[in-house]
Amino acid sequence: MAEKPIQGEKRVFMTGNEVVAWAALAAKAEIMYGYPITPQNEIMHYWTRLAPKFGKRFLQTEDELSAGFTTLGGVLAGRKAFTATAGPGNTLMQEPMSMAEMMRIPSVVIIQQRGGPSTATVIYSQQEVTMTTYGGNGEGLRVVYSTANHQELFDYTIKAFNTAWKYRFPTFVLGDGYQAKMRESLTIYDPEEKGLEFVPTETFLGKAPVNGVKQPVHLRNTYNTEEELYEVITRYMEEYLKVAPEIIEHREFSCEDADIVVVSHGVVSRAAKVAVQELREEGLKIGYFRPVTLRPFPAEELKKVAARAKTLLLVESAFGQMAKLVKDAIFGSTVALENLFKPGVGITSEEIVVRVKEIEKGALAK
Amino acid sequence: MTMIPQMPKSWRLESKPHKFCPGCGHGLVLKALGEAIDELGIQDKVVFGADIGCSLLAWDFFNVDTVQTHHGRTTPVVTGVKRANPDVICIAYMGDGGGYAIGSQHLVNAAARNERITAILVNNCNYAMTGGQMAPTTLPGMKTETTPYGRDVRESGYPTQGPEMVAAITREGSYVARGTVANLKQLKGFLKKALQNQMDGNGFSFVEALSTCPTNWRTNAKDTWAFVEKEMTKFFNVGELKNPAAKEGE
Amino acid sequence: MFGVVPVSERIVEAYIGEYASGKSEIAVNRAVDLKKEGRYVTLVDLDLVEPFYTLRPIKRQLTETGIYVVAWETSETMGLGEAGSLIKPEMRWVLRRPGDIILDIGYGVEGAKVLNLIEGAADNKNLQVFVVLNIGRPMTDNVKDIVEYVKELGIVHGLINNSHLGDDTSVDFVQQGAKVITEAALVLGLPVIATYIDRKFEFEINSKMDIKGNPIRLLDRYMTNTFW
Amino acid sequence: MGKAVKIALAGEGGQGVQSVAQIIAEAANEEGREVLYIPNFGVEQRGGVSVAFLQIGTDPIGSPKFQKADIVVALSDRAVIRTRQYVDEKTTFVYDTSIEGVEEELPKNAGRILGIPAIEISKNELNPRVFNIIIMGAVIKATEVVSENEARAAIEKKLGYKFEKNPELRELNFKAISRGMELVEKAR
Repeated sequence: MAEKPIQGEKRVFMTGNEVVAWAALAAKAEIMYGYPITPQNEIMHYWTRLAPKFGKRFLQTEDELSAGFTTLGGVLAGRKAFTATAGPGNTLMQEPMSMAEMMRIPSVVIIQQRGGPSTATVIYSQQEVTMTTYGGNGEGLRVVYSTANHQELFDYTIKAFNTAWKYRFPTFVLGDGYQAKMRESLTIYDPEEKGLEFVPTETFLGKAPVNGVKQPVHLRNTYNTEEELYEVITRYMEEYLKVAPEIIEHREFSCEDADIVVVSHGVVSRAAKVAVQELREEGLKIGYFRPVTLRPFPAEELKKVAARAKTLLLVESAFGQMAKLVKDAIFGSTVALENLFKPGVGITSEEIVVRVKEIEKGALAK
Repeated sequence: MTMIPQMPKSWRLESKPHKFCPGCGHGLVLKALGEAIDELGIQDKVVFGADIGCSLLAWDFFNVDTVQTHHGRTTPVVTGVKRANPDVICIAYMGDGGGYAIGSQHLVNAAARNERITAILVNNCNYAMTGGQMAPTTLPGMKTETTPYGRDVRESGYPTQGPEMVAAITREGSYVARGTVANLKQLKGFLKKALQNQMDGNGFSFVEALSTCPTNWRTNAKDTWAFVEKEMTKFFNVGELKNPAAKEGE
Repeated sequence: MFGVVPVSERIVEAYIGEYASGKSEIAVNRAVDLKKEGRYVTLVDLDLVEPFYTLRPIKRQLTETGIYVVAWETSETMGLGEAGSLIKPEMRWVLRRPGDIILDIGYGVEGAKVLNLIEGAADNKNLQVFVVLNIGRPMTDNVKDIVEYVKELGIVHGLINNSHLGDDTSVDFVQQGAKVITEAALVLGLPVIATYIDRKFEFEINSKMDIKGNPIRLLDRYMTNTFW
Repeated sequence: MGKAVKIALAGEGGQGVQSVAQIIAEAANEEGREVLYIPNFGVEQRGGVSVAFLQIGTDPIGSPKFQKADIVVALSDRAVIRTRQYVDEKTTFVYDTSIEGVEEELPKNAGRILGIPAIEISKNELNPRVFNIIIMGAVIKATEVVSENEARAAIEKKLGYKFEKNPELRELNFKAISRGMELVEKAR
């Protein structure tokens, strides 16, 4: 049996799904539970090919409810367990992840967004933002990383395991069909060789007796009065808000003097980045802002940007799902909001450039 | 006047007397299960999952590791535990609604995959905790809150034959039986064999227990037992359907 | 100890009725009224149909008035899910308690069979079963439907007019209820035990009897402090 | 270098456009270029036209999707029709001259249209099996994203195990690259 999945650093050229499988191995994930759903299937395909070589396991379940709940079982048994899904599977995944939120079970879910419900497209969208951030029963006490490229897919999948186990909130890596299926280069590595320490897992159920004495645990998830639930959720929320600043990540550039700031996330931010760079070369005062964590959202960071800018241009492959998070974050700001919403289709830098120039023109006309 | 009943060692004393309704069969099933756990000496290795419904009242019943799950999802949760740690003994404890309706896909597939877990399903012919609605196991003609004129089999079919279904879809290594709270000694035997089957690593084990629900049946003690022994057994045959150990012995 | 009320005179009443007929409110009022008369009163929460929306939240308040309340305590139900179990052993044996017993019962489709769950109910000579009716509820808003409904319930000893429209109730509406329910009572051969009316109408109605000559009892609202 | 070169390769199933795209992508990656390759924007359309989208540059690639390509290669009549949407006045549109009756369908707005007899040459001069390698040669000449030597190295890497058994195959493949490059050279 091979000892380490990755020795040192290696530049590779592969699909995003393959990247996730390698990242999970690198993060020392021990077991994956999953159900076939396009476009995440190859995560399972690569995991099932690679995992046995390193003594790791896989279970193909009957649906995503089961994939989610078996993942929780695996975590409760003390293993680094994870699952991956998309679209209609993400819908079903909300039930187990609601349990994870309420019982503070550290679980990792990779989502590769597709368009619409089960019957729409299997290709691509950013339409699972609302569901992934706030889709469960409850307050959305979870972490959602929205990745933009394969390097991030690798880095954040590894990071997700640490985030989940450190803070004990379910953690999602939100990719999409493009990221799942496209190939691009990245460097894979052994995180420990880079000095990254893994947060140890904890065994909640089936712990061996200590000195011959077994202390049974009784994990409860039901509350009988409004007050009791209120107390628990209030406490969780306080903890969540307390650690949120440690978790929140975003990227920005050229915002200091920008009139218009393009706000986008995930794969769309690649186009936004190119567009902003081009427009800057043309001498336009344009900035770039990208939330990496959609939950918790970099609200303070965006507020600062919104306070200086005249307009935020919200760009996403959905009809305003990120926009809702933005509006919630900058509530009270008087910055103008413009949008480029293209639900279910990719967005190119050229389209963003055209939209920015339209807005510029409109501003001049006034 | 007060008699201290013999309690299984694996029972958790702090949670006794238990909170089931007077005359409820759950307490009996759990007594049989507790004794089975004691006799097999596996208390320290058991992971017990309790489904939503009256089954949930068992959550602090035993001195064993226990987890409350969502409705119908106990089978996948303990499957996940067992797959991650094959050394523990996993029990999924559920009602007829959890096993045969909302969680039926999990029961069917855990059985088909021959998961090395033990599922125990308490059949009391109704959804008791929600106030007595029709369950998959409600008898024809039986009145419930959602069949106020009696279950019409043309509308909603016949009672689910759970163990028969599980027996039909499992192959070698599975243990399947239907016991009844009216014969606790036999029920304990079934439960013990079901757990032993898991310990031996043979495969899926499943025991349905015919149980009582006087609260929702609106029956006094005499009628309660008559219902179990006369009415329920018309549709549900008590006995072992599959036993790998018996085959080996032949 | 409780010899002030001879057993032969003790009051044992079960209040039953459709969803939201107000049976729990009536049962609580009856218990409080009897308590005010200096009697020893036990109030039993036995709603099996909507088990969670019951007396539990006002148990303490009622206990403070001196009524003995048999209902689950929230602290006893930790981790039990939706409703906890429905019946506790104390409920089953409640008729063995001394003094007056007021039972708040959700009947469900099996009607009076719920009394099977209470030891001694079948042959208790004191037990009176009263149906609480509100003509403001669509399933009991006319004579024909009321007669049909009450007939299905099994043993019943009397009807209670609790016709109201929540905050929109008027004295006229209560009187209209008295007419309809009294007519139904005649068909059924049952007495109308009382007409309940919100205490705020005490001076408006200014009578000890309703329009059909049934006794009027003034109602205080306790259940607004519960879930519904 | 600035903007990445955007390439769309389209053909019928079996014409090997995806493997051509993959070899080019890997060759560029080996050189340390930034490469993004995505087949059909996510999903294989069984029975439909197979399209490979490729972007090669020195800076990180932007959106995986693009609206207009720098070079489009269409190898069947359906592929011509399917890929016209990626053409503008800056696009070089390459098609195979053996596709019958396609002239009417060619994108009039293309910057340049190059007809190359790749199918014919593969049949008559080389071997039908190296048709896609001729196309590869054509693509690398038209885009100049990869040198001939790098292309050879990439083919060696991909098919080396076959070449060891049959060294003639190596020559055939390398010749196919050269011929593909020549075709574009001539067509200019």
